[in-house]
Amino acid sequence: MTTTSETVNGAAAPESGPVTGSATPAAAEPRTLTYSEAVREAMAQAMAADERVFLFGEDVGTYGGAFGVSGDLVHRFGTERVRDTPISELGIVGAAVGAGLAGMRPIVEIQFSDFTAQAMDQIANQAAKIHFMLGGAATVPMVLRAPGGSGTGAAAQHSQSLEAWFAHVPGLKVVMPSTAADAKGLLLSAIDDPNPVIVLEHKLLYKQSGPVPEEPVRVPLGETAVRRTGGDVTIVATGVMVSRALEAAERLAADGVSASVLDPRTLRPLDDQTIVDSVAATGRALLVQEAPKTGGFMSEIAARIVESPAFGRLQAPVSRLCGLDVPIPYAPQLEQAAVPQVDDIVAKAGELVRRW
Amino acid sequence: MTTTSETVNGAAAPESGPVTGSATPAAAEPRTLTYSEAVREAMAQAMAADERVFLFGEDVGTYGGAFGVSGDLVHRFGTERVRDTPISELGIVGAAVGAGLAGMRPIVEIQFSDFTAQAMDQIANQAAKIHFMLGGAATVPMVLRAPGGSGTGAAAQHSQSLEAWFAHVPGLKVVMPSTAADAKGLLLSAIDDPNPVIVLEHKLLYKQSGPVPEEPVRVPLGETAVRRTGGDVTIVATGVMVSRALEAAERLAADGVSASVLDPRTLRPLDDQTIVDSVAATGRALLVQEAPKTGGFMSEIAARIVESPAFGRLQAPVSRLCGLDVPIPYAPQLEQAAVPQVDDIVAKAGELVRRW
Amino acid sequence: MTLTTEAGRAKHALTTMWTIRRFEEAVDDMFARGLMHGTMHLSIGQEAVPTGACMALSEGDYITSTHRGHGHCIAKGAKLDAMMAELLAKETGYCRGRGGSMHIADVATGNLGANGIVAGGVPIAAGAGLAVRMRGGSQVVVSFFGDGAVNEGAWHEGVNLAAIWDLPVVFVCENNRYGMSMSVDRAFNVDTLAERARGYGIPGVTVDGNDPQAVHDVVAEAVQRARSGGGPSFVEALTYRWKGHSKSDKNLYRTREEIESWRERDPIAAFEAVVTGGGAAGSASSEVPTLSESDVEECRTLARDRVREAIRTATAAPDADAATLTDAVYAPAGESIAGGTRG
Amino acid sequence: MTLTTEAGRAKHALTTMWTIRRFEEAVDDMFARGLMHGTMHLSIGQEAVPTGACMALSEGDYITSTHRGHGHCIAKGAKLDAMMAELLAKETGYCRGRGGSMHIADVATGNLGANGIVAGGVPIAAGAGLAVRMRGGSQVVVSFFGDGAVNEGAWHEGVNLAAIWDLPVVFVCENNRYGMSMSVDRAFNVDTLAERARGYGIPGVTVDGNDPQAVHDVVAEAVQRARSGGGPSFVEALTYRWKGHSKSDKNLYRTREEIESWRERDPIAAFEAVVTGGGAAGSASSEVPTLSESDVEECRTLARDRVREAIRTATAAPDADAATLTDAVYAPAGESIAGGTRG
Ligand SMILES: Cc1ncc(C[n+]2csc(CCOP(=O)(O)OP(=O)(O)O)c2C)c(N)n1
Ligand SMILES: Cc1ncc(C[n+]2csc(CCOP(=O)(O)OP(=O)(O)O)c2C)c(N)n1
Ligand SMILES: [Mg+2]
Ligand SMILES: [Mg+2]
Repeated sequence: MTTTSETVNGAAAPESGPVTGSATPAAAEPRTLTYSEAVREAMAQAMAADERVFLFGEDVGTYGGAFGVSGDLVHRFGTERVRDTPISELGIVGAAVGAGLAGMRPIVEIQFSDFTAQAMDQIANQAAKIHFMLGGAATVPMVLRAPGGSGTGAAAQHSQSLEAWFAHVPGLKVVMPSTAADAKGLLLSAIDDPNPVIVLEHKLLYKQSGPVPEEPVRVPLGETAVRRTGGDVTIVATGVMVSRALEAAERLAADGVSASVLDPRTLRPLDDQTIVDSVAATGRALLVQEAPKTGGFMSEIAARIVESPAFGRLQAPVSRLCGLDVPIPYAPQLEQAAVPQVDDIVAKAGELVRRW
Repeated sequence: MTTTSETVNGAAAPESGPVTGSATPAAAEPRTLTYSEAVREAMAQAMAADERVFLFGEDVGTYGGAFGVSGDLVHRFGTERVRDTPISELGIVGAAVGAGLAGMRPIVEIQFSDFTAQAMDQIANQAAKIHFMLGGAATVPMVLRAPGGSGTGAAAQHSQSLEAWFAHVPGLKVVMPSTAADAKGLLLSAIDDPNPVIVLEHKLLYKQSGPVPEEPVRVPLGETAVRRTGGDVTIVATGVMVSRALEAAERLAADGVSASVLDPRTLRPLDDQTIVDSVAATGRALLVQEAPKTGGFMSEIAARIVESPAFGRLQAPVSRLCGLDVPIPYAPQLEQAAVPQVDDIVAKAGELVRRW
Repeated sequence: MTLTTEAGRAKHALTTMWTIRRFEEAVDDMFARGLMHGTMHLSIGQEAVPTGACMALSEGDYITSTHRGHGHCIAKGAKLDAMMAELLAKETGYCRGRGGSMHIADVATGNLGANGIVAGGVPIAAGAGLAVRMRGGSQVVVSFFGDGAVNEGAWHEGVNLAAIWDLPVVFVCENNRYGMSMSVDRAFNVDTLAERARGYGIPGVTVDGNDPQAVHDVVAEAVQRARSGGGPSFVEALTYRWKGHSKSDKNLYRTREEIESWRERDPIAAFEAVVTGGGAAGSASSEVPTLSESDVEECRTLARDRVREAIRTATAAPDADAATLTDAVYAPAGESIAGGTRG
Repeated sequence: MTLTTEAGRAKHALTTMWTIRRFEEAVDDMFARGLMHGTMHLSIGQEAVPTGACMALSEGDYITSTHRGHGHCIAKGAKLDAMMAELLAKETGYCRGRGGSMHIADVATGNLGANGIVAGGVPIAAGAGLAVRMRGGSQVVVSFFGDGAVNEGAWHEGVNLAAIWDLPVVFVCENNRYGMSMSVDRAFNVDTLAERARGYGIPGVTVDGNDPQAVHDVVAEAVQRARSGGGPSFVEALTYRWKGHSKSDKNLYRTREEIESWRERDPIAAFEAVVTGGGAAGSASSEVPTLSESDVEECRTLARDRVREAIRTATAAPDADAATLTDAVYAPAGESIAGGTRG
């Protein structure tokens, strides 16, 4: 097993202005990779370091993965360790549970996160609960990677953001990387973890680039990243909404509104302290998610904020900006209207600051 | 189809003190039934009135249902309309979708709500989305009944409270009856509804009795019931927590703390107005659920309260009292400790009122 | 009923196959030109299966379809302009632009819908069959799915329900030899998928899926059995998709030669050869050709014109309306829209 | 290997069956007296299946078990006191009182766990088999499940994975003729469940599940095949549960006569008859009895004493500790606890 000592804490933040993700400290001209390449590199390094690690899923072999994430891994590690499966989500997640129980470190790719619905029994009733049900006598180390999110015209059954389902299940850990560096670093931590970890990637992020350390640098699970600091409002965002929030924050800055942007990265366990501290400082919270509003994970963050000491410091109601309560539609203009865009974040954050 | 005109609005409430559920107005000596009998009566009346209505599920026939809910229905309606199925949750929910699409009004029983995990694809990706995905060209009228909750020593895979999963899915309606009258009245409305409705019954309530009108009286979906009115704190509770909250309120009253107890009954669509109004009046909200805290439905209610005008009237942080973030354990004393008990509600509500 | 020796039938079959081919080619082209978005799964090369199968059905019969569903939809009698409008995300599309390619349904012709979920339609088909049975109706349900779907739990459970309840469902597997990239040889440990049928106690037969007559014959027999209370059947139709699985497919998992060899078995060309009498293909073609060259030309022209007309109409239609985005998440109270009339 | 003609083996088999019987009777009794809570699914009448099957396994081999799992656990070599302690919700139980009857596991003997989810263990068994294969290990996994499980999607997908990857898994179906109340006649459209195996390209055989020798023989052959790289097999063992499905069962779905007829085929009595030479039961019993009456008595006594001792030890143990309730939701960072040693 590779060491876990090389960790990077993305939560540390300078006084004000943008924070450059969670890259290696002071590396001159850091190398950039796409998010998708970063995921692949994490898997390659983990497989090279530990023969127990392997990847399996539908079309992860020669095809290279539905979104090209596994790419050429099959040529580097062979068809046993980069294994194509039949279309049997419940079966393959169950097989990951069994392989993990029997001492391997499986990574299972589900082609679209929507198809975790097929596998919910093995995810929530088996993987999540076995360690506890057995009183700690066994562990289920496994990673389930799946892309979520809308924006590709794939419509209602291929565009969901289902993090709230998993975040509600004790026994699971839930990760949503929003940068290439985190895609690599969080995945490495997930692979190290002795518990089942759901890693929700985002389709629209796969092609985005960012600095990524070449070494297998872990980003610890459970640390909220402060992507930007500002004094007027705290914007908490996940997944593809992080970059939209950062873009909105730039525009808000031009309007004289100074926003912090926080990215929880791990929803379970949630580092709520960093969020609460920021909201206590700004007095305003705008919570942005792609998933439909009702019952989404931002309601949990809202509830934690108002249960915390930050409650007494609130200058405005805690406010959510979320996907509409609709299935994701096919038509591009409807799909756009169904989830928050940069303009919406600018408008809502501005309103929060100006009105209260 | 039977008429929907005979509705009862359980949300109306007298000035103060306990409200006697949603029974028929002023019926002398109302008849009582157990919750389980009330569910059965609703199904029997719906089947008698509309030949499109039928019940199917594992062991609902001769066995009478794992919890005895269907009882003798098979003798009254025959094995075609009270149909035993193999152990195939995904298949039978899918068959309900298909039967609904083709003009029937299926009621499908899932033996334990935990096994909806097996059927999540047909629930969330098919039933919930078909009407929308087809631009309104077809409907999926179906009811899925399933018992949830802990307290029977059945451990982690047979004791979950999964309402938050369903409440997060646009296209589903979600109902959690807490009284015998509502068990009947809400189920009748669910059967009338042209949309898929998830009815989450509670194992511990099945044997509890209450007044139930003999006629097929509908309780409309989407109306929060005010079970008790009081001025100091608003307790919102669901499922088996409603009766615990009412018991707690009685004890609090003896201590001089006057509590309102609200029961949303339908989580989706949620009547948040009644909740917000009550919280605006009391200034304090205690949200009680059996499900694990993180990502539970009470976080949604917390978020709605703080987004509403009630925010400005809050005298205390909105507070949740929930199941611990653990799978439900087998040992009775651990199982008890895992979910809120009357004592816990009394303590937490008292603290909210006294400390703030 | 023969498709090859009766002129009206032959024309219908040929026109349907050409319509599917031309429709898919148009979609492929518009997609490549950026006029369509999302993803599309084309049926080019597989036209004989929906054509042969749907010609075995009567009005009122149902189908459930798949992500690769344009062919089923056309063969069941859908309006091309409403299909094309859907793909172009128009308000006049079958789903008002909400569903797109993977969710087209045409409830009026009994098409209960394409499905973005592999095997998602299989238990739904069983349920539709159950509805028919409970009403004492005489309709039949054909459930289309691919080879990949056969390994899904949903398939297993749906087929078993139909089997134990003797439901009027015909399960039609379009075995095009691949899921997305995984071949049937690697995904199954049996030689024919029809061998799966035995385990459910239902008849299973493998047929040349590039021959509409052959498909029609076995489906017709299965439909007849289903309609008369004999329960479900499984039909495996061997065919091939010429195009990649979807837009992102680089065809790394199969050889150019394999694709070529199947293109040489073009179901449309083969059928034309048979019905014009030029076919050595072995079918019971009589001395007198069923169709003349000009008949064939007429079918081709009709297909091409229909597709052109659909594109014209659809293109001119208004875009899906974002103002009504939240409509139709829930159906309003009152009578539901039944997928079919009561038996 | 014969269980019936070799004294050591015969004693082991008989003692195991009696231990299961006595254990279950004790549980039934304690449950009725309110000393146990929750729900219990007893294996009385089915003792020959786990006994025969587990005697075909070696150390290091794995099993996955079911809600009706006490027999599997005992036959695989678990400690009775830790089992009993678990049922009594004690801190010394296999799951520290967190799991109860439906989740007992004994990782040390390769029992990866009972499962409250019907068919839940089937894909898990495939995964354990995959782990063995990838490590180049020689272990075998036996996956136990009931007849009802065979209609779950999880079963279908798990068996197919094992089949296409030639995994060392033996699927053992305890066909006791009923799910909870639905009979195999109504839930299946085939005469034997073994017919399902063919569809996955694996051997399937039906065997008398009340004869430990018969079970042992077919499982041993399947284990041998699996161990030598020959892939998975399916074994259907015909047996019967004497008791209701669980505490709430009123036995409305079967007749008293049916239950009686199966009690007359008591697997333990039949085995005793064979090994003591009194059995006309047809087994190849030699002239010289394998066991004497006193040998048999010894087995019975041993079983009874072991169970009594387990009850004593377990009863005296401390209750599960609510103070540590939130422990073990997550394993701490660091090495995971492997379910088995590396191959
Ligand atoms: C449940 C589910 N798993 C995976 C996918 C992704 N996917 C879409 S089509 C496809 C291949 C389907 O193969 P097959 O059933 O043979 O149909 P074909 O595309 O060959 O017509 C896959 C894996 C999906 N849509 N649904
Ligand atoms: C997925 C799932 N569905 C339903 C149940 C409820 N249930 C528990 S045991 C059982 C019957 C199982 O029958 P079978 O597999 O034949 O095992 P047996 O009880 O006969 O040993 C049922 C329906 C369950 N535990 N899990
Ligand atoms: Mg295919
Ligand atoms: Mg059974």
